[in-house]
Amino acid sequence: MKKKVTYREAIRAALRQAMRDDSRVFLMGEDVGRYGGAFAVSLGLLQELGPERIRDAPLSESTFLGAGIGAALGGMRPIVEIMTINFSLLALDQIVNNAATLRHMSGGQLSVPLVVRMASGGGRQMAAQHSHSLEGWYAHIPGIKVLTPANVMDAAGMLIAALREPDPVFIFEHATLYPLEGEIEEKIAPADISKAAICRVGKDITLISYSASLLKALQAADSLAKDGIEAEVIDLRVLRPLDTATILASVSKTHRAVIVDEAWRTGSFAAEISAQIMEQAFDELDAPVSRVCSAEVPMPYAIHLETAALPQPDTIVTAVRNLM
Amino acid sequence: MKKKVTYREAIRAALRQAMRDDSRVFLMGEDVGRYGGAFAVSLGLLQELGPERIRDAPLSESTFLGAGIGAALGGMRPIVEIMTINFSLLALDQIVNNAATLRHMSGGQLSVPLVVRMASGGGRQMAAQHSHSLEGWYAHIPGIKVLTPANVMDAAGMLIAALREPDPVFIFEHATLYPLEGEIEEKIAPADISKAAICRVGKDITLISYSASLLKALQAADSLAKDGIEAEVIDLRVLRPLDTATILASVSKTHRAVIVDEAWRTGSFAAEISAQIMEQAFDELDAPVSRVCSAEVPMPYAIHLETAALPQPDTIVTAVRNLM
Amino acid sequence: MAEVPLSSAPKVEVIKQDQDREHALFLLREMLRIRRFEEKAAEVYTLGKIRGFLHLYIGEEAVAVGAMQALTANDRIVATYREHGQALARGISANSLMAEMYGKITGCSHGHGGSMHFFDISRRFYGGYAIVGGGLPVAVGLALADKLQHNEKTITACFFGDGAAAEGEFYESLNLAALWKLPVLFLCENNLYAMGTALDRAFAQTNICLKAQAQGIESESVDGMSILAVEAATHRAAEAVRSTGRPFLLELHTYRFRAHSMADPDLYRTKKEIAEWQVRDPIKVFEQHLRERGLLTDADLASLESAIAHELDEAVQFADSSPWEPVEDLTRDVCTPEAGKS
Amino acid sequence: MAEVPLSSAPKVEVIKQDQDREHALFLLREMLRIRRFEEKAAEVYTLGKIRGFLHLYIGEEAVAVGAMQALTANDRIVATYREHGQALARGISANSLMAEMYGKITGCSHGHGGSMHFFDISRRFYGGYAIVGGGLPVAVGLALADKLQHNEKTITACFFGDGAAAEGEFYESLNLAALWKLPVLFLCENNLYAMGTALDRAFAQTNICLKAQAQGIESESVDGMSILAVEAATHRAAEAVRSTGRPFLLELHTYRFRAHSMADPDLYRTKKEIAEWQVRDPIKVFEQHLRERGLLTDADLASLESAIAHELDEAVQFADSSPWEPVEDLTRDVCTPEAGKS
Ligand SMILES: Cc1ncc(C[n+]2csc(CCOP(=O)(O)OP(=O)(O)O)c2C)c(N)n1
Ligand SMILES: Cc1ncc(C[n+]2csc(CCOP(=O)(O)OP(=O)(O)O)c2C)c(N)n1
Ligand SMILES: [Mg+2]
Ligand SMILES: [Mg+2]
Repeated sequence: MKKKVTYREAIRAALRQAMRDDSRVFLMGEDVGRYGGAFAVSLGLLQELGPERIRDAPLSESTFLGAGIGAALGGMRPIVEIMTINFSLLALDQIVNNAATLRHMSGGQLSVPLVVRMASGGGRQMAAQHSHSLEGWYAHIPGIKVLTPANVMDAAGMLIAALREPDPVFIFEHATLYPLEGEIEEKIAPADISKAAICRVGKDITLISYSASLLKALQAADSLAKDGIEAEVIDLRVLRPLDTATILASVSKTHRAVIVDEAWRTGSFAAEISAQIMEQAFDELDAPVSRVCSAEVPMPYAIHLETAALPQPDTIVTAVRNLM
Repeated sequence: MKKKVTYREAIRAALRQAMRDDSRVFLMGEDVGRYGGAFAVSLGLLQELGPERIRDAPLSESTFLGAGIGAALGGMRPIVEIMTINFSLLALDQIVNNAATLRHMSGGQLSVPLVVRMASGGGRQMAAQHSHSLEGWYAHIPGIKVLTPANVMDAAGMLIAALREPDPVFIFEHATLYPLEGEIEEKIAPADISKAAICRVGKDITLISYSASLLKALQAADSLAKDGIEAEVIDLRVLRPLDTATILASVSKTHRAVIVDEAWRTGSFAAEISAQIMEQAFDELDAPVSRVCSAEVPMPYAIHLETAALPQPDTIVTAVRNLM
Repeated sequence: MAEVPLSSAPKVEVIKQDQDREHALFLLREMLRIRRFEEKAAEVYTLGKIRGFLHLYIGEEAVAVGAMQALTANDRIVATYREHGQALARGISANSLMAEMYGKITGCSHGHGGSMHFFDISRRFYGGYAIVGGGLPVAVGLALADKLQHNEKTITACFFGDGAAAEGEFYESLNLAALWKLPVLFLCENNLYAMGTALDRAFAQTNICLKAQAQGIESESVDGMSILAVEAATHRAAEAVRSTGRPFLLELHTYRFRAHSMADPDLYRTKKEIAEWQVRDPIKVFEQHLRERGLLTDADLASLESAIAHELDEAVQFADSSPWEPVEDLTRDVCTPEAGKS
Repeated sequence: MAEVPLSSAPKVEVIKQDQDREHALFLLREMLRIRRFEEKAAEVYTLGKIRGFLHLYIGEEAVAVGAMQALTANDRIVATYREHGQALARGISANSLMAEMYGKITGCSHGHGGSMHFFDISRRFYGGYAIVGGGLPVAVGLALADKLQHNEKTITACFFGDGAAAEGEFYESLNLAALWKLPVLFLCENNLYAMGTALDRAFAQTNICLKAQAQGIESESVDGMSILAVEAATHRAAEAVRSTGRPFLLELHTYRFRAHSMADPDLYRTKKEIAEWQVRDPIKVFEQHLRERGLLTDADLASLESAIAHELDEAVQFADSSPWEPVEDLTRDVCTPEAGKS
C-alpha cells in the first residue's frame, strides 16, 4: 500500500524501518534526538527508539563521523547525520583517510559499512557558509558510494539500500527537497543504487542532472517541449559509481547533451560527465556537450544574487538552444 | 647572476628573500623551525631569521591555517606551511569557508593575502594516507589561486609572486620534485602566475599536465618523437585561474590532446580541462580528448602497485597512440 | 541542568556617583536597542523581507553590551552568526544592519552576508562566522598580527558559544593563543544550549574554565545576566590581556529567551526553565536596579524607547528603500581587483 | 624541557615469587624482539628493501609490551604509524610484519600499508593510523560498538603520541568517550617530541592528565621506561575501564632513542639529552633488575638473543622470498566484493 509523504517523512520512515528491522542500526549526529534533526528528519524518533539508537552528538563532526567508522568496524550499522555538507569539511580527513581507505589499506581485511547522510545545496538564502554543493568532491573518492536522491521514493529506498552495502555510502539530501511530496510503500524496498534513471524520454537532447537541479532540468524540458524540442532527462541518482552506460545510450540517441550541476562550474562533477561523453561517445556528438553550473562565487545571501548564482530553468533552456 | 640549486633550495631562497624584503612576511607550520621542515625546505631559516619569523606550530592544522587568515587580515603576509596536502583536509573548512570566502562575504571589505604551501603527490611509497593529489579540489574553490610549480624557477618565482597577491594563494610542491635541479637568479623575480607554459613545441598532439606529471609527459614526448610523433607539451602552472587560451591555441593547432593528471581519474581536474576543450574547441578536435590519471585506489605501499597506480611515461605514450 | 544556580542574585556592582547615571542609562539604552532591533527583525522576517537564518540574541544583551565597554576603537572583534547584539553595541548602524538582512547593497556586507555575516572593518568588526568554532582561529591570527606589529595595546575579542567549546578548534585555538602569548580575549557565551543540545548533554565535564586552564589560559566565570557584572569582569579581563599580552577566557553565563533560530520549534526546553531565566532578564533587572536607586524614571524609559523606535523605523525604511546590488556584479568581489595589488 | 625528572629512578615493582621469573623473562624477550626487529628493519631499509616512512620505536618498548599484558584476546587495539612494537607484542608474526614492509602480499596488510599501516583483524589489531590523531575517533567508535552490543568485558586500547594531544580530535574524542561512557583505554605515549617539536614548544600547558580531567576522564601518569610500572598501571587502568565501562587515560612517559623516522637528521635534541635517557633504557634497566635478583643469567640472555636472531633471519628470508601481489589486482580491495553483501 502506498502512502503520500514528504521527502523528509520518507527518510524518517526509512530510518524507522531500518532500525526496527536491524538492531545493529542506529543514528548519531548533532541534534538528531531532542531537537529532532536540523531539518526535522528524525523528529519523534528519539521518543520511539530511545537515546541508545538516536544519539545526540556534541559539536565535533570529525570525531563522531570517525566514531561511526569505528562502530561500523565493530559490528554495528551506524547512520551518521552531518547536519549539512558545509560542516562535513570538518570531517573530510576521517572520510578520505579512514572511511574510504581502510578496506584497501588493510589488504581487504576490513569493511566499513557506514552510512552518512547530510543536507546539501543552496537556494534558501543561507549565504556563503551554508550553501555548498560539494557532492562532486565526494564522487572523486575511491572506496565510497555517493547517492543523491531527487525524489521521495529514492529518499527512502536509497537509505534502505545503503544500509545493505558493505562499504561507506554517502547520501546527499538537498535542503530544498525536504518538503517535496511523493509516495512510498508501507514497507520500503531497497532502491536500485546501480543505475541512473531516465525521467523523461526525448530525442533531441539529453539533459543530465541530479538532486534538486534535476527538477529544474525537468522544468526546462517542459518549456522546451512547448517549442518542439524533446529533451531526454536523466537523473544520475548515483554519482559514484557512475552509471555511464545510461548516459552514453541516451547521448548516442540524442547526439547532444547539457549537464546541470549546482556545483561551482570549474572542477564540477559536470566536467567529469562531459569528459566521459567525450571519451566514449565522441563520434555520436553533433554539438559540444555543455554545462549549466553555479557561478563561481561564495553563495551570496541576497535573493536576486543567489538566484542568479544557481542554475535555473531559463539558463538551462538557453544552454540547450545554444546547442540546437 | 644565475645559480644552480634544487627545487627545495629554490623555495628556501625565495622564503629568505621574501622575509628580508618585507617585514610583514613570516612562515608558520609544523616543524618549519628547529626541524627545518619535513622536507628540509626551511632548514637553517630559524637560525637566520629567528623564532618570530619562523614559527613552529603545534599539530593543529585547522587552527594555524585559520590563524594565518587572521594574521593576513591583521596586516601581515603570512606563509603557512601544511606539511602535506593529506593533512590539509583537516584545514579545509578554514580554507573554503574563511580564506576563500571572507572577501566576498564581507562585501569586498576584506582581503586575505595569505600564502599556503604544501607538499603533495605520490611516488615515494608513502601509502594511502600520505600520497594524495588533491590539487583539483583546490582548483574548484572560487576566491583562491592555485599554483603548481614544476620546475626550479617556478618554485622560487611563484612564491615571490604569490606574496604580492591580495588574495589567498595555494602552492603545491610535489614531494618528488624537491631534489630536482635547475637555476635561479641571485635576486628572484616574481613569476608570471597568469599563464600556462609551452614546454615543448609540437604539431601532432597536445600533452597537458602540471607538477611532477609534467616531467613524465615530457619523457613521453621524447619517446614519441623517436617514432615521429611531435607532441606539444603544456605545463599548466596555474590551475586556478586556468589559462584556457594557451590550451585552446595549442589544441587548435594539434587537433588532439591528452591530459596527464596524478589525481584519481573520476572527478579529476583533467576532466575540467577536457570539458573546456569540448566546450570551446569542439570543432578543432580530430579525436576525443583523453586522460591519463591515477588508478582509483588509495595509494598502495608496494612499489609495483604504486607504479601501476600512477601515470607513467609509457601509459601516456599508449594513450597518445590510441588517438593517432 | 543549569550550571549557574538560578537563585543567585545578579552580582551587580553599585552605581555610586552621579556622573555614573549617564553611563548607566547608556548601558540600558544599548541593551534596549538590541532587544527592540531583534523584535523588529523577527517581525520583518515573518513578512518574508528577511530570509535565511535569523538567530536572536534576546536575553543575552548584557553580554554584548557589557563586554563591548571594555574594548577600545583599536581592538578587534570576531563574532558568530548570533551577532546582532555585538554589531549594534560596537556602533554599526541599525540602518546598515537592517539593510544587510534585507540583502541590500547598503548593508554592512553589501547584502552578501545576511544576518549571520555582519562585517564592518571601519569598526574593526571582522564578522559574523557561521561555522561553529570557525572564528576562533581567525581571532588568534588577528592577535598574532598585532603582536608581530607591536600594536601593544590592541586586543582581539572573540565571542563564541558553549557549543563551540566542543569543537576541536576551540582547544587548538586556546593552546595556540596561550603558547604564543597572544592578546586574545575569549568570550564564551554560555547560554546552556547548542541548538537543542543542553550543555550537560554535550560535555562530560561542563566546566569551561577548567578546559581553559588545561590549555594554559586564565579564566573567570561571570553572571552574564548582569550588565554591571559583565562590564566589570570584562574590564578586568581585557586589562589582563592588555597588560600581559596573554589570552584570557571569560565565561558568561546567560540564556537565550527565544528559540535557536526562527526555524526552531524549541521543543527541548521546558516553559518553566525559560520562565525562571526570564526573571533574570538583564534589561528588567537593570531597570529595577536603577529605579531602586532613583536613577531611572518612567519618563527616562519612555524617552529611550521612543528614540529607539524612531531609529528602528528609520532602519526599516532605509532597508526597504535601499537599492539591490546590480546582478552583473555577482562575482565582482570574489577576488580583489588587480589594482589592489600591494 | 623534560617533564619527568631524569634523576628519578624507575619505579619498578619488585618481583617476589619464583613463578614470576617466567613472566619476567617473557617481558624481557618481548622487548628484545621489538628492539632487534627494528634494528633489522633499519638495516634492511638502508638496502632499499623497505621504503617509504619507517618510524622506529626503540627506547619505548616497555610501553607496548607492558600495556599489552593487560589486554585480552577480545580487546581491540588502535595504534599509530609507529606501531611495530604494538604489533609484535600483540602477537602478529615477525614474518608478516617484515613482509608487509617489503610490500609483499604475505604481509599483514597484503603489502598495501607498509610500516605505517599494520592490520591484523584476527588479533583485533585495527591499524596503523598515519594521520596524527586520526585513530582516536575510530577507537571511540569501536568501543561504542562494544557498548551497544553489550560486549561488557571488551575494551579498546588506543595508542597515540603527545603530539596527537594537540589536535582537536584528541579533545573531541576524549569528550565523546567520557560523555557516552565508552570503554576506551587511551594510552598516550609521551616521548616528549612530536617530530622535532618538544612538548613544551607545542603546549602552553604540558600536563596531559589535566587535559583528560578537563574532558571528564580519569587519568594517571606512569614511568614508561619501566616495564613493570607500565604493566601494573595498565592492569589497573584496564580494570577500571572494564569495571566502570568508562574511559581512562594513561600517560606513559617515555623517549625514543632514534630519530623520528629514517629521514630525520635529529638536529633538534642534544646528544646529552639522548644519553641521559639511554641510561634509562627499558631493556637494560629491566635486565639489571632481574640480574640483581638472580633471575637472569648471561646464558638466559644469550639464548633469548639467539632465538630472536633466528626468528628475524627467518622473517627477512620470508619477506625476501614472498611473492608480490599481481598487478592486475591493483584495485581489487577498494570496494568489498558484491558477494560480501550482508
Ligand atoms: C561546524 C558546525 N556544526 C554545526 C552547525 C549548526 N549549528 C549552528 S549554531 C549551532 C549551535 C551552536 O551553539 P553555541 O556555540 O552554544 O552557540 P549559540 O547558538 O548557543 O549562541 C549549531 C549546531 C554549524 N553552524 N557549524
Ligand atoms: C595531521 C598530521 N599532521 C602532521 C603529520 C606529520 N607527522 C607525522 S608524525 C608527527 C609527530 C607526531 O608526534 P607524536 O604524536 O608525539 O608521536 P611520536 O611520533 O612521537 O610517536 C607529525 C607531525 C601527520 N602525520 N598528520
Ligand atoms: Mg549556546
Ligand atoms: Mg611524541
